[in-house]
Amino acid sequence: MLELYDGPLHVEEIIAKWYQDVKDKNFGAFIPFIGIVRDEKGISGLSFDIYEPILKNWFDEWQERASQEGAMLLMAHSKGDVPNHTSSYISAVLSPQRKVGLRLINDFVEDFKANAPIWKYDLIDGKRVYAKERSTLLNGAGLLHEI
Amino acid sequence: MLELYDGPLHVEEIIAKWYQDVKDKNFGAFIPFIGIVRDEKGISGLSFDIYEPILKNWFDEWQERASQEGAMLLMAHSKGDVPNHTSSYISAVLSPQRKVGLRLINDFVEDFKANAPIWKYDLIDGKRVYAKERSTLLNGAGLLHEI
Amino acid sequence: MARIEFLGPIGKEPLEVDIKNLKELKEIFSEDKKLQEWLKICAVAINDTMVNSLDVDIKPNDKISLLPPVCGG
Amino acid sequence: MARIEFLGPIGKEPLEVDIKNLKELKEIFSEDKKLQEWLKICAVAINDTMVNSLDVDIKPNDKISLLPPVCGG
Repeated sequence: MLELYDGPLHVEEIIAKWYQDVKDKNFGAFIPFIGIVRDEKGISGLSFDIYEPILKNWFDEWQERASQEGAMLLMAHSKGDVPNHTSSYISAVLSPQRKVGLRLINDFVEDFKANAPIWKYDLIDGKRVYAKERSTLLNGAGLLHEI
Repeated sequence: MLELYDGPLHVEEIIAKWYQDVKDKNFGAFIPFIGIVRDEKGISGLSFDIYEPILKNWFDEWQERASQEGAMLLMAHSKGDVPNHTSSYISAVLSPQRKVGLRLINDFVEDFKANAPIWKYDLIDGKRVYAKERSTLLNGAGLLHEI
Repeated sequence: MARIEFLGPIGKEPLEVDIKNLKELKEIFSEDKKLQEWLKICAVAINDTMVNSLDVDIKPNDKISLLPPVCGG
Repeated sequence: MARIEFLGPIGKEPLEVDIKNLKELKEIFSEDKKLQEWLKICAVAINDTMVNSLDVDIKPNDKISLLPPVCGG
């Protein structure tokens, strides 16, 4: 399940809802990764753009991959502005056994960072500044650039 | 912080409390591992004995290790009976960056499984049956056994 | 006409172009010096599927998306 | 007198024994055939610190704990 919200995530509510939804499904491990915006480099927060169609395709492929190991994925992400010390991102794995779950949460979060079509901006003096240096080129980048 | 509870863990409350306690401390990643009792092999639940002095020492050593990487650990565990589809165990890592956090939650949970002085029993027909086959020998096991 | 969308921070309005393949799009773009900085780092999707080659036919009504470097979470 | 605690599933009451080291404890235990099955798989802690050697002096009031295989979580 992929959930997108405007602004910061209500972490306690989302985790409580997910836990209630899944606790009777006989998974042994529930591992959420919760990203919290750090107060650093003078920013007041972060802001996000998301291209939803490709994000959904990316997520569905991961869900299929997880289901082949009997596991399930959940994800929530913010759109727009997210102040410091609030959450913009939660990914969670449910798995029968811990080892699959611990491996999947690592691989899922790392691949999210490398491939999810989301653009991050620092909020500085009320302005959005694209976080270009912290961003990752997608596969095939430069295809339309003249040599 | 190490918390022990009689019976199942109130997952939503514990996670909400931990999140409120830490969200302003400028950690970027909060990764809880939540263990849920699976309905399998005809059990109605699990039951646990804990030897608290050594568990506390073990946890304090891990906390020290985590703090050297700027991270922090939280753990909650049940004593006594825990029914199927409720939680007996939560470990969580807080870290500035995701990579340290993802590594620590894996290593912390695996070492917990190998070394935390906790004994697990299946609850079968209202009786506690020591889960010997699923248990792990501690370092130095057999020291007092006659050769 | 295919529709070109410039995603995220590029901040450019969508374009409608009459092209038969991506090579033609590259030629059209070559005249836009300002866009070259973005093209250097952008990946390309056609109808929401990422592509790695210029040898792709473009049909009328195709959607072509330009995706700059990403950083979710 | 040192105090011996049998943890978790062993289900045996604590003992008080007058010993100077772990070797003497091993000798005392060797007469308890029923306990041998547990000793085969038990680790040992003295005053809540795990030990790996029998060459350990035991002082009066020391606490010796026997720890069977564990399985938390």
